[in-house]
Amino acid sequence: MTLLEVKDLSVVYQTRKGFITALNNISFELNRGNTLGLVGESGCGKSTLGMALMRLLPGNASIIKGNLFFENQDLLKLTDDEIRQIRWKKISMIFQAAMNALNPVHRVADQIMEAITTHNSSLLRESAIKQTEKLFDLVNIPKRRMTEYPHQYSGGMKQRAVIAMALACRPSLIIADEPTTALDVILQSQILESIKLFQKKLNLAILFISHDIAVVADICHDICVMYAGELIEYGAKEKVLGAPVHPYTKTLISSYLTLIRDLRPLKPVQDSTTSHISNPDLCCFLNYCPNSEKICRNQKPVWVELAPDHRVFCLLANKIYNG
Amino acid sequence: MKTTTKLIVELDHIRKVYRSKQTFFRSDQKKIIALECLSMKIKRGEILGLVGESGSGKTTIGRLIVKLENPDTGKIYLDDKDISLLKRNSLKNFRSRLQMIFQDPYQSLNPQLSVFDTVVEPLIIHKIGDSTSRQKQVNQSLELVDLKPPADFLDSYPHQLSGGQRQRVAIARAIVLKPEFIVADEPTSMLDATVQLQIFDILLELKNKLNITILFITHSITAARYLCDRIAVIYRGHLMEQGPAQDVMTNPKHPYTKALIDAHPKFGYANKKQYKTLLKTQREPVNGECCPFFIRCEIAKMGVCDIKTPELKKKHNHHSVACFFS
Amino acid sequence: MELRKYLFRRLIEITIIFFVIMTILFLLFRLAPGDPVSRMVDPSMTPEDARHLISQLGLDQPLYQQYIIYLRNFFSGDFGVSFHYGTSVMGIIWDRLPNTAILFTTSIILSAFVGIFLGKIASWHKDKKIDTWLTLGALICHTLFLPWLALIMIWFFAYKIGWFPLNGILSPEIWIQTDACFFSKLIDVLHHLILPLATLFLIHFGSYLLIMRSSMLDTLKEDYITTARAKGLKEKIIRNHHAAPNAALPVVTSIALSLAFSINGGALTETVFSWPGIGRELVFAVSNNDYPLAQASFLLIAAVVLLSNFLVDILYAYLDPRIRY
Amino acid sequence: MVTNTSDSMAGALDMLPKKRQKISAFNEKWLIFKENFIGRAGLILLSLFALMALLSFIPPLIDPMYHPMTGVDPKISCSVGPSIHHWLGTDFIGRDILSQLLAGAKIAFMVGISSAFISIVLGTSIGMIAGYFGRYIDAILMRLADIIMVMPTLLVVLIFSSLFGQLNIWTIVLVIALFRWPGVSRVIRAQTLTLKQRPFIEAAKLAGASPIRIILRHIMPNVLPLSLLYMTFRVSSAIIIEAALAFLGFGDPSSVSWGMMLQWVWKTGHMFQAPYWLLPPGICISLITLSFYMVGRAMDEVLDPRLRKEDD
Repeated sequence: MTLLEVKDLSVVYQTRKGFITALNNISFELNRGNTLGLVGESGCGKSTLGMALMRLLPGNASIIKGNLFFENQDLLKLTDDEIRQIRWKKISMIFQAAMNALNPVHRVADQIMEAITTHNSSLLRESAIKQTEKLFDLVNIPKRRMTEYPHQYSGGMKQRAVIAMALACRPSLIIADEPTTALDVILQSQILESIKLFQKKLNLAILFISHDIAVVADICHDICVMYAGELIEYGAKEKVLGAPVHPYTKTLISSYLTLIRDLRPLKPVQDSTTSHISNPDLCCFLNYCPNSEKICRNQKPVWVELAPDHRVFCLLANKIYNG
Repeated sequence: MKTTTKLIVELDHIRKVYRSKQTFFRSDQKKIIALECLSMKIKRGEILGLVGESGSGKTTIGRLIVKLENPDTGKIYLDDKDISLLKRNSLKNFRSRLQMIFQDPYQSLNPQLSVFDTVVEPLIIHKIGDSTSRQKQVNQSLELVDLKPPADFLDSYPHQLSGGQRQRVAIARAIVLKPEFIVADEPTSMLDATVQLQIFDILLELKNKLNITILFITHSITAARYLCDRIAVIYRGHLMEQGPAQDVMTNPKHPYTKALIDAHPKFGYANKKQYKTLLKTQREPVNGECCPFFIRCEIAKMGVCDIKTPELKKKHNHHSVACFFS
Repeated sequence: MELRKYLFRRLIEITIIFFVIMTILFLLFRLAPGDPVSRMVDPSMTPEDARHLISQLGLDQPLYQQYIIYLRNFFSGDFGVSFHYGTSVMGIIWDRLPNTAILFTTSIILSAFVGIFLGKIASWHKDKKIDTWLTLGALICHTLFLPWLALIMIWFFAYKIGWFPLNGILSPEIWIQTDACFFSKLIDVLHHLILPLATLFLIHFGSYLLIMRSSMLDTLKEDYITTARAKGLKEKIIRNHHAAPNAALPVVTSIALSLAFSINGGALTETVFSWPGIGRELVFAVSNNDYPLAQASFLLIAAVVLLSNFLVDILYAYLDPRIRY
Repeated sequence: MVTNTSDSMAGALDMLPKKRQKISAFNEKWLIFKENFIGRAGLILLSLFALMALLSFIPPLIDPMYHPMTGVDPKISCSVGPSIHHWLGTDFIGRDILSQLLAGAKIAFMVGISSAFISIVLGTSIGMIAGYFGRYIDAILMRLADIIMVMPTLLVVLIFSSLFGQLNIWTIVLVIALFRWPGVSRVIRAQTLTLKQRPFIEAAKLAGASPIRIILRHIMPNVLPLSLLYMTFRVSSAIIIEAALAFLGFGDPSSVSWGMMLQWVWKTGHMFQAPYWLLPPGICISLITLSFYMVGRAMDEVLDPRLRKEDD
């Protein structure tokens, strides 16, 4: 059952130097209880997408096109009051920098309770406290630390508190924006384990945003690969990671170092952050693509469906797929 | 490249304690032990990977070696010479032999200086060559780090460059004096995965072409595996395991190393936990001497691990471990 | 416990600073060119009295002994006798202190509250009309030349419209009446208070507004504000409950740091409005070469600044849990 | 030390061909500044005041009776309102108010800029030294700053003038400067401390650079914009303090300043009768502080993203 459907979403930022396209025609779906991984390098627009879903884009960004269907209503058509009802109650977020996501002058438990009481104003204070206690139990933080302030928590504990807060209203969708990036490997694997656990227990849908393809591979069912504001490959994890087609996806996977595979991976392509956009109509990866052919320079790329659960945004997709 | 066995740097029972700064608001001092009686040897011409979590003291080792900080006790030798005795001229000479590459390329370049000014500065300070030969040396080092053609980059300012390019400029600055030893402190942790490999390749090239010894500090065990000849695993200021890279990766002895390897996401290979280490979190901390990993270790035994700190013992083939049960 | 330790340390620091200032002042008065005796001894005294005072202050003895006498006098609350009034300096100061305290503290507290409140509003409506007007108004108020503003206030509200008395702290005709009740006296003082208070208020609130506005704008960029938004909180709660408490912290600090500068304004206001406070007394003493009075008022003002800094430290600790725990 | 400075000179020479890029970076900043309404208004006001200061040399040339200090209109010996001969009227002994006003602009600029400059140079270097060297040097310098900071500058100058007699204008400038640096040095010190932790300073250290070189070549260029910003605020406060001092009757009697004009209005009891005399000096003082302040605020907005978030 489709919980979230993003259709042709485009977002631009207005800057001093003119308009910058942050997201270009993004479309994907997310089913209830599923995890969708959104992977891409820094600056590819993946965080913008997360904020756009919450309608929390900064003032200089605007959604110029597209629809966001959540539980069959278009989020973009809701009034500010209506979207406020949906935030956190239906869609909540785990932020990248947990240390900054908590307000330093309020107690941690109060901040979690605030989320509960805001969306359930009839709730008594005692039962809100009870619920908060349960959340602390769930994420394994001792109850005696409920009255403490964020600065008294360690990094991993803050991250767990943020997760507890995200679960506070039993949302159906959680957007996790690089939730483990700042953490050490061992801590990261613990947090990922617990996210997986909650997801099964609560039947959550998660949109997992990360730059680390291995983390995404670990936790997600489906994967979106983004590059320079565009979606370039989308499909089930086994397909996208097992048989990547888009040259960029291939590069991304090959540049990932594993513990088991050969020591020498493919020679990676050029430094990609210099300038992406030569011609907005052409393929965004054109300048760095090792496979590019003449057709790529003359024609817009198209979506090629290789399988029901595997789509690639590349003119040469079939050719590459068939060897 | 394990042809020479000559040592270049040796750390001898280094201890370093940080005192929390007496900030404006807090008067009590907290002691944070960064390194505890740590000894280590680095051989000429190798890349030694120092793997550890944040706060393990791995960066401190790098900073001590290049003399950005001084140890509380213990000695550091460069070619058998105690570096704590260096003063003025000999210190300046020392500076030209050891260099460092920092973690964050967005912070390690002066935003007010162009690429040329950044890279040429060490030459000016050490009064090497005249302006034409300096120009040439700068070009050479830029080419070495794959910023080609150098002329395109000389006049740029850091904010005009991408993260990967900045890190290359930082490497160019480090090698312009032709040092023998470079400390690379997590040089790629702020960079994208695709760029990361290019930086690694440059480091490998430095080792192979210029015969530079590199201490590669990282939190990523896979990066260490990719790049290093030897790996040393550090935990809370103690060396836990040390040995040839291949050995340590395929046949880890210490439970902590096993945990690190297990925690690493197994890309596309299901969720196999090779060593099935379940870290304990609820063990009571012990006052006084004990194994530093005692609180989190699954296989620790009361009466052994909580009364003594294990020594780093050689097992076989240059592979040594600090654990009673390995 | 942390907090108590910290405040104790601050107290010690403040005491040391005060001693240094005392010493500097002592040296200035004894070592400045000219005869130190003439600065300490009232020229209108009889020679015997003068000789007595000289030996009492130790002016005929070496410097360090003078310093010891100076310190001893200070701790016994003896600042000598004012040349102009001919009475004990201590008495004069005790008499003036409440007046200054009323004027200065009310103006600072009032302008801090209004400034912080309006700064919050302005930042919330950034780049809208209300923000532009508030910012512009604050800028102008902040840069108005205080004595001039005071003169204009007197000229307009006291002279042209006649709503308020020209200057002073009380109207003699009320105080002469023996049967005047306390309430009417109070009203009279308040009536006199309004103009100087308004002057100081206008000058201070502008700067507090500007600081609060920019601090608030910084705070609104923080991640926890985004979290609050994502939590679906009402905008008003985000502003008042999440942003403002954090944004007010730097404002508190900067109020403390600018306190000494604010004292300048206080002295000017007192002088123009003939408000019998310490600041006016200091200006008056300096014009009349009344050295004992000048010295004592300056010391007192320094002490007041230091003490209020200490109070602000306590307030800050109360507002910021990162210091409390 | 000497060799080091000559080295940085050589560095500066090496830099010459690249000047253009720096200038274009400056141009960019200038464009942002120009877009800022407050900054533009401030600059326009400032140039008007500068024009006033320049024009102040003219009135005495026309007729000695227009000399701001000594000139007295022989036909008038009391304060009268604006007329053809005296566009803004005269003061209580028949001196021309307009020429006094023009002369006041000159004094305001002189006092403001020179005292702000001295206190900025002091504050920046003390801040950098305290921040870079830390330890006891830092402790001593910052305690010194604390002590100076709790002394109200105006009252300090008052005490000085009571002890040393009438102060001349340059002494006033100097005393104001000496008592207004701690605020600057606190800011610069904080900035230096954050810079010091940045790896590019450590990289320079590893390259063998001496502390002097690090301060001059790596720290100073990065804190200079901030000092410049604080200079505009210090100009404002110096002008205000000098005016207040003159208003209380402790100004330099050999020159006319706006504060002194206000004092004359006030002390001679003309404030209720002669608004033409009361208004202009007050407006001028307020406006000139306002315009410096506006320029400062606009600069703040231009510089801020760089100072806080670095380059991007």
